Amino acid sequence: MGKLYDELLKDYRAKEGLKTCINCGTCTAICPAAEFYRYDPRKVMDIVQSRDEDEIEKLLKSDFIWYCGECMSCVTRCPRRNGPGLVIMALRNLSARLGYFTCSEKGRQLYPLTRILTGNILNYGYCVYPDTFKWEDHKESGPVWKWHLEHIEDTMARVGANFKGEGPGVLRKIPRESLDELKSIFDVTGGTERIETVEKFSRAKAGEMGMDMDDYFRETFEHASQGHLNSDGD
Amino acid sequence: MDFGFKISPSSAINLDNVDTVKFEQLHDMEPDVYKCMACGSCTSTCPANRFSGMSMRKVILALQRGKEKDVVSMMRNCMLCGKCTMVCPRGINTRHLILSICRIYREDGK
Amino acid sequence: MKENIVIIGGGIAGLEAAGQLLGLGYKPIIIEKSDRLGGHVADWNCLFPDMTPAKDVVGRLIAGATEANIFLNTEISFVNKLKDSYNIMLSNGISIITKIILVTTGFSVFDASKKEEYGYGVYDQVITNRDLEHWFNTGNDRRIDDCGMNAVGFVHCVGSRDEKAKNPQCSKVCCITAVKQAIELKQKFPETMVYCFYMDLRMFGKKYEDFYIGAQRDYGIRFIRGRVSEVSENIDGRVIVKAEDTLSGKPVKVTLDLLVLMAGMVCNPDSTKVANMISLPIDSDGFLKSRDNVADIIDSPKDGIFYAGACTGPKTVPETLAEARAAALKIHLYNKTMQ
Amino acid sequence: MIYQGKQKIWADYQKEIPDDHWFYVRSCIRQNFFPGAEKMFLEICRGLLKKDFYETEHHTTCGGIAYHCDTIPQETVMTIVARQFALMTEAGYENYVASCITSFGNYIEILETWKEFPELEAKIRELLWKACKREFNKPKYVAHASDLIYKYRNEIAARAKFRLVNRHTGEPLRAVEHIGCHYAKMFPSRSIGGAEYPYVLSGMIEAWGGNVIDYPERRHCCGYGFRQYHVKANRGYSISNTYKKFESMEPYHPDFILTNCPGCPYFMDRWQYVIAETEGKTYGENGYGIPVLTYEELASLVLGYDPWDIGLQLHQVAVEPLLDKLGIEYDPSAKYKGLNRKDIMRPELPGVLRCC
Repeated sequence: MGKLYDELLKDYRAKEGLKTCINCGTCTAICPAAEFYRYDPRKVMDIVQSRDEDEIEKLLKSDFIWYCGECMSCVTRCPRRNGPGLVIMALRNLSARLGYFTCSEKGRQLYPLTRILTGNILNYGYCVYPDTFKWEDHKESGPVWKWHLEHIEDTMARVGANFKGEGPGVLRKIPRESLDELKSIFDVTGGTERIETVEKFSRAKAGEMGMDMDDYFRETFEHASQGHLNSDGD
Repeated sequence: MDFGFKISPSSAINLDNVDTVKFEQLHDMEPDVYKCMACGSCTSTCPANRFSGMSMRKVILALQRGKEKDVVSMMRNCMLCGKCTMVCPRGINTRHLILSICRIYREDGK
Repeated sequence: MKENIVIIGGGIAGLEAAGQLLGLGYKPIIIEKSDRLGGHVADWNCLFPDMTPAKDVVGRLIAGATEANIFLNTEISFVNKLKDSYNIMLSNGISIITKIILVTTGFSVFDASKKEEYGYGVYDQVITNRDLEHWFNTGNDRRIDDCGMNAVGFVHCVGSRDEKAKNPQCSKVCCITAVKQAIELKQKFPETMVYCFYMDLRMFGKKYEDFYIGAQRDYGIRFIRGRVSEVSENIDGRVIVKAEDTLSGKPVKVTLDLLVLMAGMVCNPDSTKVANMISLPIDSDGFLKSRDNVADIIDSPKDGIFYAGACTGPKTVPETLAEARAAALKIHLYNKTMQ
Repeated sequence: MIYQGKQKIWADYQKEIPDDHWFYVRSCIRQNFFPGAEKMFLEICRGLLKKDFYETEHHTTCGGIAYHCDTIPQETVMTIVARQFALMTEAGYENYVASCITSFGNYIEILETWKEFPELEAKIRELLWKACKREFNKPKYVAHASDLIYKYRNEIAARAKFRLVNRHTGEPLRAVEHIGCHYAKMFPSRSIGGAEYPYVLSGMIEAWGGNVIDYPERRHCCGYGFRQYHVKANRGYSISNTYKKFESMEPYHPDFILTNCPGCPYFMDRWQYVIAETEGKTYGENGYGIPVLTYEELASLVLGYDPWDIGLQLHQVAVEPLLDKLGIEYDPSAKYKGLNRKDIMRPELPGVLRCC
């Protein structure tokens, strides 16, 4: 592997997103993550454009790059046509590839995310799916969602959905052959490899932390330490 | 009901709510405090900066933003060596300024 | 009978050059599109760094140029290139044959409404540097409360240093203009809190840094290093400004009674029009291209055609006047070599 | 506020939207949380306006959420999207309409990236062939479904049974519009109205008789943040951002919120519930919340469809106060019934947020 900076610049999102930064702060000013986390996208851009390998490595191993919500509000405003949000995506991609993501608490969340989302895509053809969107994990979805899930055949039928049905329509069953196509897309485009990489490094990290994978899943999915939010420790 | 997370206060500095009474008091004693242009000469020469994060530039900024707690904790590390005064391009007597800051912001006995 | 010399544009560059040429014994012709002389400077109130009234400067320049042939309300309809001269057809039907043209078409103020996120033309309490000068001149602007205001902000680099606004250039004079206007506002409303949002403060000119120090020390104007990202309006019609306080690395917001946008200089479309008529090149910054940007800024690449002032890029008043004088001399020497 | 100033900006961002013949792709989130909205989109476009909208059961997620949660590489999401384009090509369509804003942003971003880096497009074509033996043409036109309801807004107004007017006071209803971030923030020129003052939803509200509120945090993200919601440990980010918006709009007393993104209505609806239960604070009148609607739901109400046929019972915030203002009659006892009034119980009532 070449230098981290060069690796990063192979990513099209870094090519698009990183021109020259003048540290003006328009990105941070309206960043929803900077509003609550100890986070400053301007600094991310500045570190990357410094080409300081040590600093970039630190960044890739830190919580810092995982605070962004990818709303891309920064892209609208940058006077130099940068996309800090795109650079973040490239950094995360590299951190995932190299296994650096397990070095930080927010980075380790890549494990539950990968399991939930790629699982939904490959099993159902949807990113979000009622069978895996449990009320217990999502109490904020409210009593109405609890009720909806408990009576989903009826509630879906009531509004004219085609829940798990053949043919087109709302929440239809995606045909087997289409799911197979998704799987082969994952296989040839590096999607499957990415899942395996995340799994491998997460397994190693779980071992290091003395957890089995279920505990590791719960821990990374639910636990938030002090110090991420700006208000922590004040 | 506990959902496992809660609303967090914004980290944005809201200038509408900054209490500048003490800063104005300081300004009366040290008119030059307004002259800082945040060049960082003081910080780069500060022997305490290396190990404690003391930064005169940041102190003056924090005063203007009403972040007194940050100021007090940074000031604890100052050794009053006066190097910052020697390098300030705007001729601010930072050593004198530091003593005045201590007087105003530490009156409550901290 | 001396050569015709055509000066395109009756702003301060055109007036000063005309005055000098008159002194050298020529009878220059000034073609001015609008109904008055003095250009943008005539709209201004006071000039940095000594707060000289703009009308005094413009008045002197006009007085010095009265002997010139001046066509107001006149545009150039078209230009024909003859063998070694130009035939200029004016909108008033007059045609002039000349071997010497001085382009002093100046600049345009960036249309601040193009920076949509700043809300000029959408939010009532957002004005421009030009609007504020107008108020200094006339005292007439319903957006400015004469009884005083709590807080006022200035935004530097509006439409300058901005690739999205298609103007990556620094407009040079806005930093000092913002400081000047902030001080003037503070003189009128000492109780008002005044903020300047800047990326860099480019205090390059004579006594500019003194101005900046004065603004800080004597007027307590607060300088916040961060480009304004977004402006919105709250329920009582005041504006909320968001930036990053980059020196502390945190988002910052403030509610203001008035926000002044420092709209920068962009190439005057009339310059481009003239350039097209006489096949003059445009430089990569969008302004007219000089023969050489170091040694021959007032020479166009074409013989007999000269520039002075902001048609080749943002300039201060003294720089413009110096170029106008240099152009007059250059024209004089050029005319001698022709004979 | 100078309305003409906004009109001037809107004039700069008008896109020519084809009138008919669309290849329709659905949204993962919306099918779960607002299943009635997508049904009503096709009902209005096909049934009422007699337009041609084609849907195939073979289309899948675009992968956008997984992509923005950083769980799949860029090549993967691009190839999934290329497959969707192949389905469109095979069905003989050129106009592509997405129900989801994340998808819409994803499609536009991918097409723009391919334009900039043609070698990447070539690579994706190869990968798609390798994986699925499919080929594709790029769509001639990509729209978001809200663009179409915007386009048809006057036709809908002409058939409307209700106007967005408070029947008790005769005043226009006050509406907050919330645009999904990926609709215009990345590529303002591909939107209606631009990134700063998007007109796509405002145009509907105006055409149907309501007043649009512009409040300070209007442009702020709803707080979804992808991984910031899907991981439980991060949800403080999500609710804090939504809370900020509600605090900002509160003084304007909006009658309802209109959204065009899949996530936003879910978050703005559900976080009101959580804010009520944890902070004791509600934003509507008399302990209710502010109803949050999708553009299809609002169009359906205006057109006179039954609120329970279009799925408004699946919102946590009660919509009844809005229905009352609009003068829409509804059967409270039918709200939580299944087909043919089958009894399927009803959701529990929250402790603080008033619901029906």
